[in-house]
Amino acid sequence: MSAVPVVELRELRLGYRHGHDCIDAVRGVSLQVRRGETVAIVGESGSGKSTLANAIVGLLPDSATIAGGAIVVEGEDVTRASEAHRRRLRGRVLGFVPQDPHVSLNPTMRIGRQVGEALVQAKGGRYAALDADVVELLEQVGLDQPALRAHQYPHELSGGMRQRVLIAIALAGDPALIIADEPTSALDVTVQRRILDHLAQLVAQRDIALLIITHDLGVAADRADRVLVMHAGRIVEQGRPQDILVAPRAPCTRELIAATASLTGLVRLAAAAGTNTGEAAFAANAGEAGFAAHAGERASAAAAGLDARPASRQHELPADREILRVERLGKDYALRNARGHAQSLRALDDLSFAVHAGQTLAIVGESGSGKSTALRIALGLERPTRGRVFFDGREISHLSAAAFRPLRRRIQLVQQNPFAALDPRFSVRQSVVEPLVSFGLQRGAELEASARRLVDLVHLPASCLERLPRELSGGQRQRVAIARALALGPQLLFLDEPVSALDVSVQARILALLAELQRELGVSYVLVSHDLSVVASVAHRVLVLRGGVTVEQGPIGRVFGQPASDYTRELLAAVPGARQAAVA
Amino acid sequence: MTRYVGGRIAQALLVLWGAYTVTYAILYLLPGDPLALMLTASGVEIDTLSPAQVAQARAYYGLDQGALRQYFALLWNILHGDLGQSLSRNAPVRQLLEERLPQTLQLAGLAVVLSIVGGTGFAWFTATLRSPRVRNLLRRAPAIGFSIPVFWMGLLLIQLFAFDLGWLPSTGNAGWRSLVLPAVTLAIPSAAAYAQVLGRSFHDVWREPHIATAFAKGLTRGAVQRRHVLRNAALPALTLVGLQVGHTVSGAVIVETVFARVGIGRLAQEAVLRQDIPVVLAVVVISAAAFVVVNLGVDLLYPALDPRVAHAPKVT
Amino acid sequence: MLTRTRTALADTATLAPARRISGAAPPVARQQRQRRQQRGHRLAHAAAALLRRPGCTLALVFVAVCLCGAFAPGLFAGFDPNATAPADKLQPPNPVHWFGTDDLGRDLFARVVHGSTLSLRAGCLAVGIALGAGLGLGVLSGFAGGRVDALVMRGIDVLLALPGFLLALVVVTAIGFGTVPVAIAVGIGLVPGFARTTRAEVLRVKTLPYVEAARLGGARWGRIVLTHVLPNAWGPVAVLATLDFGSAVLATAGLGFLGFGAAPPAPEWGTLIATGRRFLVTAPWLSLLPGLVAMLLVFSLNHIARTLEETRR
Amino acid sequence: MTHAPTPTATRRLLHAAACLLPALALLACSRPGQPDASTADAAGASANTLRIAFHADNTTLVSLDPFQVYWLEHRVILRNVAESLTDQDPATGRVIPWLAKRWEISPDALRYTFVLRDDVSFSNGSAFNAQAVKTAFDADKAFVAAVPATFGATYLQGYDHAEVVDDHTVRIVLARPNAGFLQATSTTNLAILAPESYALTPQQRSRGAIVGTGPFTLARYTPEVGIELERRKGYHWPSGAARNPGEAWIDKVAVSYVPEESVRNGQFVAGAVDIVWPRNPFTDLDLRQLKGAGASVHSRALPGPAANLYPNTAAGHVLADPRVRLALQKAIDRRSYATTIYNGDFPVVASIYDSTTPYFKSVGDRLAYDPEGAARLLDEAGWKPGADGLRHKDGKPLVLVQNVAAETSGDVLVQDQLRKLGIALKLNILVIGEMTAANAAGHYDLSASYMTRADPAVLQTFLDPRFTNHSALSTNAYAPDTLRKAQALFDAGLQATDAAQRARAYGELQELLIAQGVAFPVYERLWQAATAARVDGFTWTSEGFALFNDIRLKS
Repeated sequence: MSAVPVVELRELRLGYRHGHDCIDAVRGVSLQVRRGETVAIVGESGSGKSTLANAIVGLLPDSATIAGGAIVVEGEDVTRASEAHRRRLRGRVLGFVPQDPHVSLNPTMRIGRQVGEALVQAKGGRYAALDADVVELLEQVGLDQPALRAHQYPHELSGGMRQRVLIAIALAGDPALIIADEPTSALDVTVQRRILDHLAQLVAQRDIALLIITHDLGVAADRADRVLVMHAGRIVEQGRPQDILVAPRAPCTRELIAATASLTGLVRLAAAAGTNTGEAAFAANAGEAGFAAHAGERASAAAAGLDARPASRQHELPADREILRVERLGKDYALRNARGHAQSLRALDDLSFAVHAGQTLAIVGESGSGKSTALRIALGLERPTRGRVFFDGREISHLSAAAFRPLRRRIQLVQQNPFAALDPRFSVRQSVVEPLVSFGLQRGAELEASARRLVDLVHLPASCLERLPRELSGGQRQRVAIARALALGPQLLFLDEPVSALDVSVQARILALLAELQRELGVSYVLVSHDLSVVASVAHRVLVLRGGVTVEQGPIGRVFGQPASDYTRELLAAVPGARQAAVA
Repeated sequence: MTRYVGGRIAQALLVLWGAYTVTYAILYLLPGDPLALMLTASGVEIDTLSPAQVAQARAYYGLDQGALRQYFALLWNILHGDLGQSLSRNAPVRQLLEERLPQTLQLAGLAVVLSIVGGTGFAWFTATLRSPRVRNLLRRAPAIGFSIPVFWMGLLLIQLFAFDLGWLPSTGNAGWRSLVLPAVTLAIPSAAAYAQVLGRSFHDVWREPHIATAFAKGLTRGAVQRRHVLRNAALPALTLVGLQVGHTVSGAVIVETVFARVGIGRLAQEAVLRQDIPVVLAVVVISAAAFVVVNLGVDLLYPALDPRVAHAPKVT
Repeated sequence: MLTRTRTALADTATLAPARRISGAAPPVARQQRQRRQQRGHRLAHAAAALLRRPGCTLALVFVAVCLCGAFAPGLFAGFDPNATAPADKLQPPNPVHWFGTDDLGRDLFARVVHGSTLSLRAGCLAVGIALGAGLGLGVLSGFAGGRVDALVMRGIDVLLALPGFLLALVVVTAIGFGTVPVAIAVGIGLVPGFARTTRAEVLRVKTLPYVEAARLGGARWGRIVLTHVLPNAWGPVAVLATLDFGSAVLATAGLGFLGFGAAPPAPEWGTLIATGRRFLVTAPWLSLLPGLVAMLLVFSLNHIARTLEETRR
Repeated sequence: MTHAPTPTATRRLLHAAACLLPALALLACSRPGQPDASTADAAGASANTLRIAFHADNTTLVSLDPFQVYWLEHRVILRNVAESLTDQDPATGRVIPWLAKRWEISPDALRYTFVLRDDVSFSNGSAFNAQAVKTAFDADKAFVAAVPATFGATYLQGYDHAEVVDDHTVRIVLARPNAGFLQATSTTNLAILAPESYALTPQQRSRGAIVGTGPFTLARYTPEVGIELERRKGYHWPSGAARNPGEAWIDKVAVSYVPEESVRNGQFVAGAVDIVWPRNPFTDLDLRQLKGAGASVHSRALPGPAANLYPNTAAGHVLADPRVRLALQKAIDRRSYATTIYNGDFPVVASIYDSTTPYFKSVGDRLAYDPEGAARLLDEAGWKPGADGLRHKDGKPLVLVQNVAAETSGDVLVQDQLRKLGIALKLNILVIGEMTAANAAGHYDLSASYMTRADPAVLQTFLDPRFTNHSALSTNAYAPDTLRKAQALFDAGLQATDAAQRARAYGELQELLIAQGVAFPVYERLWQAATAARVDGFTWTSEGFALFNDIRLKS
């Protein structure tokens, strides 16, 4: 640990100017990051963590002003420094890894030139060995065939590879500190783990300081030497990960921990796996942990009163009636590559599963595994190339749109992105009752009553009936979407990544609502997700999908307790927080 | 790649043939008989001639074929480069066009160059401005550009630069000096359009996340503007270049009238008044061809500028 | 347990589970009032956002004045626009005749105000035609897709390939001179713009999740177009309509300038500028003032359209 | 990316923008200061070049072939390139010798024998003799056979063939008598070109491939841009009307077409143009501007009918009633028209003919502005004034339709004058093709037309049904009995041998046509040219053209 900290903040206060009023985002933050040290800042969206990161690098938008305090870089106060001075620090002293790799590279410029540009800027001018350095740097960050990659364009690379390019760019100037703002939140879990491992290794080799900004306590706990929890612009707690996890002092830290179902649920899972008592132990404990008491929402008070263990999750799984059966499903996409001759992409191959009434089947897989395709085929939005789909005993895979319409009253979908699932111009009432109006089932007062009933079913206040979607939070909007899906009283509900777009705390409450609705209405779910913690807290049976092929399928206890395939084990291991908990 | 180019060329020809057909259909619908017009041109009313004389005159001017036969005859001739005989000008249309096309090409060419340079320059200057207040003020300036009636602008420029200051000739075709005022008049609306589209796309690209990455490398604001913003912002403006061809030809009709320049714009306007079908048809087909060629160029240029569009295999 | 869920499902629609709902359903009237209140609040908020910008209010005021002038010319212009008074011909702008008089002694300000009736009516008609045809074509090709879409788009390309102004000249000579034919000719020229904007918007909205949700909720395409696609697509179309209204006024003036405008003695703006240009050296106000008014009107429309677009984005 | 820029920078920019706008507006309305430097430079090599600015080229019939051309501006040019057998004294209108020294006319006026000058040659060197004259007339006859509607056909009325008596004597034989033929031989349409010119196609001649005997040769003709004439060396056979017996004093004549009045006047004020010669007379503003630049203004009424409106008296039309026609005659204020549209000292039209037409007789008293008389006549005719300011009869408003090609201030002034008496003149703007069709079909109440020829018989070419194959205009203009009287007077004028008889015939004709409302004169067709101070010797020919070889340019 060198004497002078690379970056030091002293009681920093930042605010944004909107017209006349000024909203302060950071209210007096002090921290120090020394060379070779990895620090993580955790907080929910809106806690000011990204503003802090941008302030250090000097990338704040015009509307932001530094209200007070100081930013000291390598002992030098740069708070009021000139733009030219701040610019010289960027790249040479402060490296920055932006948030979403899919949009953080210039789409019309080759990878090699974008990395080369950073090298040229750091070295002060072009030099002979530039191309060699670029290839060497790409290799260091773990890209395969770096020479080829240098000539490609961003859209020709996967998300993970683009993140590695961004890391290469940050490392180009051999900085003293790298600030990574949500480095991997847009990537799959397994890819996320490999990238963070690699980043840690590079940082250690070069004795660089690393400041990670994340909303995921698991990631922070796994990777950082020191964790700072931020809430509403202030640091409410800081310390070593294990101290914070075991004895959180600040109330919102406790809430963050509880909300991170993955952390607690799987903690027990790992323990169970360790002691080999098998699925029964898991089934008993996982459910209970998922719905610990939460502050705030009226729903959670209702949930507390609930029988902790969902009735349908009793020990023996009743051999119930099959509501949906899929046999040997296959889907190929014909596409034409650059030179024009036909190629076919195999999205799904030999997929079979069944969903029992009142139960939840979860389909787990990473992006590109074909889970969404399976969902769209079951919903009748796409035709399968091979295989058949049965609903309540009747084949539905080759029905025409018109023939499928009556079935809409019995099969419904809740979409992933709550922000786009509701028509911006429709009030909540109009959105919720639209299926009833489309089928012409109800009118006038009867429709009004249904609206109020559905809204109440998802624990939303009647007053929000007249509100527009833009006036609701993400969680509230997803509840409206669920209410709409239930309007026709379906027997089978497809859930396409229902909570992945929401904050951790909100996720837990929505999952609780879904479980409660299943118990109360007996509706079956098919949940598609990439997040094992979500699957763990809701599903009865789980199917692991990889590259369109079924890796493993069975009751959740067995699959998560004794995973049969290595891939499942890798998935489970990659879930953030699991490793740290094992050590604690 | 060749399949894509072949497809685009086939579509371009289809559009050109469509333009020819629509113009012929409208022209053929014009009430009033071109022959009556021709006779008035030589100072005699049609009703003073005997039927035999009328038939003789109709044959002399080639108006005796039926509409449909005339359509295919004209089409066949055009394909062979023979644009037919102008009804009112005693000269083959081809010769008329050869006389006048250079004038209009000079005018349109200079106008397009001025508008692109002017529009891009203005947008670039506005984008690099530091203070948001001035930037907002100037962002509205291009709107003045296309609010000004072209003919009014022409008269204003004549009044200002030809009469008051006497720097430039007000009309005529002689030399480059007589080209300046008309080209500026014709360029202003297009320049305004470029400035507005480019200004808006600069504004959008500045807020893209990859710009933050560029800044994080330590680049100056100017370097970011040059290397990253310009290329991405130029794409929407590129499609505008294609559309502006139509406006330039339309503008030429008015500008050539105000500045008394002899070009195909004015030729077309008078031909419409004289219902000189072959001349109007030729001018419209030529401007449609120019539009189609320029747009084809833009279509083929687009993948070079934006790699994402380079006919990547689309998942059906 | 199984039967219970079946029955629970069937009659949830009617069963009012006692546990949650308190009291009888409130009268529908209160519901209506609440809804109107909500909408009123939102409109007021949007209007405030628009009026806070000084430039925009100025533009709105100018357009409002022009519209009033168009529909009630008598209010603004004291003189009869067509009454010739050879005695005081070609007077420069003075307190009596604000814009001076033309070569027949007629009051230019009165002629400009009455001329605005013709220009604005032509503008409205042209945009109306373009909106009708363009919207129809845009929705058709946006929804139909495949061959129909390609066909419509090639048709639009043909209209774009034809030089708009020349097309207007040909159409006007085909169906006769005057403001209505000119408006029709100009309207045809504006159709491609609307068709393309609408098609782009329909394609954008068609793929959005809430349309797919409505589709899965059993809504037929007709209902989806009317309730989801068009209301959400009208934003950019409205902005384009305001812009094209301005260009329609300019195009009408252009045709008037070339002599295709309304029959004399109608004071159409293009004709005013055309007849005034003979006196450009000796009486420049005859051409320059009507042109200035036309420019200010079109610029105000542009300004409002841009501000509208910004507040929506 | 950092805090906002210093406020002073912004304020300075706003200030600069603020003061730019008013400056631009001020400039726009400022008085004309310095002159406008035109394309042809003012001084230097072109010192001895006469620069003329006409208003526009003829875009309907693009031609410089003398026989086809009716466009006045082109006939001015052709007058100085191709010459005719005879000429006409501008003062008296008498036909005087030119290329033909003398001539005899046979008693039955069918054979005209011309004795030609023997010292004349074409500019390409070939000899001017009887054979050349015969070639010219036969070629013209052949062209009329091919294109019966060509303008020259009216002058060649009755021509049968020509006989070469000897090398310098030619006899022209007519199939039927034509009193105007002698005068026709003095016009540019019957000018004599070199035989080589007639070997070419009419299209080639139209594009400028013409060789004449005139004092200038046609160097270049670029349609709609301009014409250039060059002096012909060794020219010494001008007509009696010319003052300069020998070669022209000026080297070249450069003609340019400038449609914009303000631009054309601007070029004159800037000294870039020597003669400004628009088609329409000058307004008093133009005169003040041109005279301010040292211009001397020459004007001459164009011989032939004045700018008249001809009625449609067919059944069912408003003007069938003679009382309405007379009321209309009184309703037009011709003095106000002359002073408002043109200038203070513009002559007021006094008859159906312009004052310079041979045998012109003023009937000004019948054309006096008498609104009360007109109102009384309309009341008698049953057209009572209605609430909307227009007169009504049996429920129909009094509307007169006039088809026009474009809106002119003059038409609008007459429209407003008639509106004061409750008559609505609907000016219907139509494309020329449509206008001819509408007029031919009789869908009009008033129709304007004019022709320029220094012989009263010109009126017959569009007002006498026998000469115009019953064109709509000629048949609709007369009530039946007026037609018979008019045709008798036309014939008397045509066959009369001595001047007194022709004067009496045409005098009665003018009284009759105005009294019966066959024509409504609006203004005298004055042709005005403004010449620069350095131009000396500008004189009008009988048809209103100018002889360039009489013009001298002071240095």
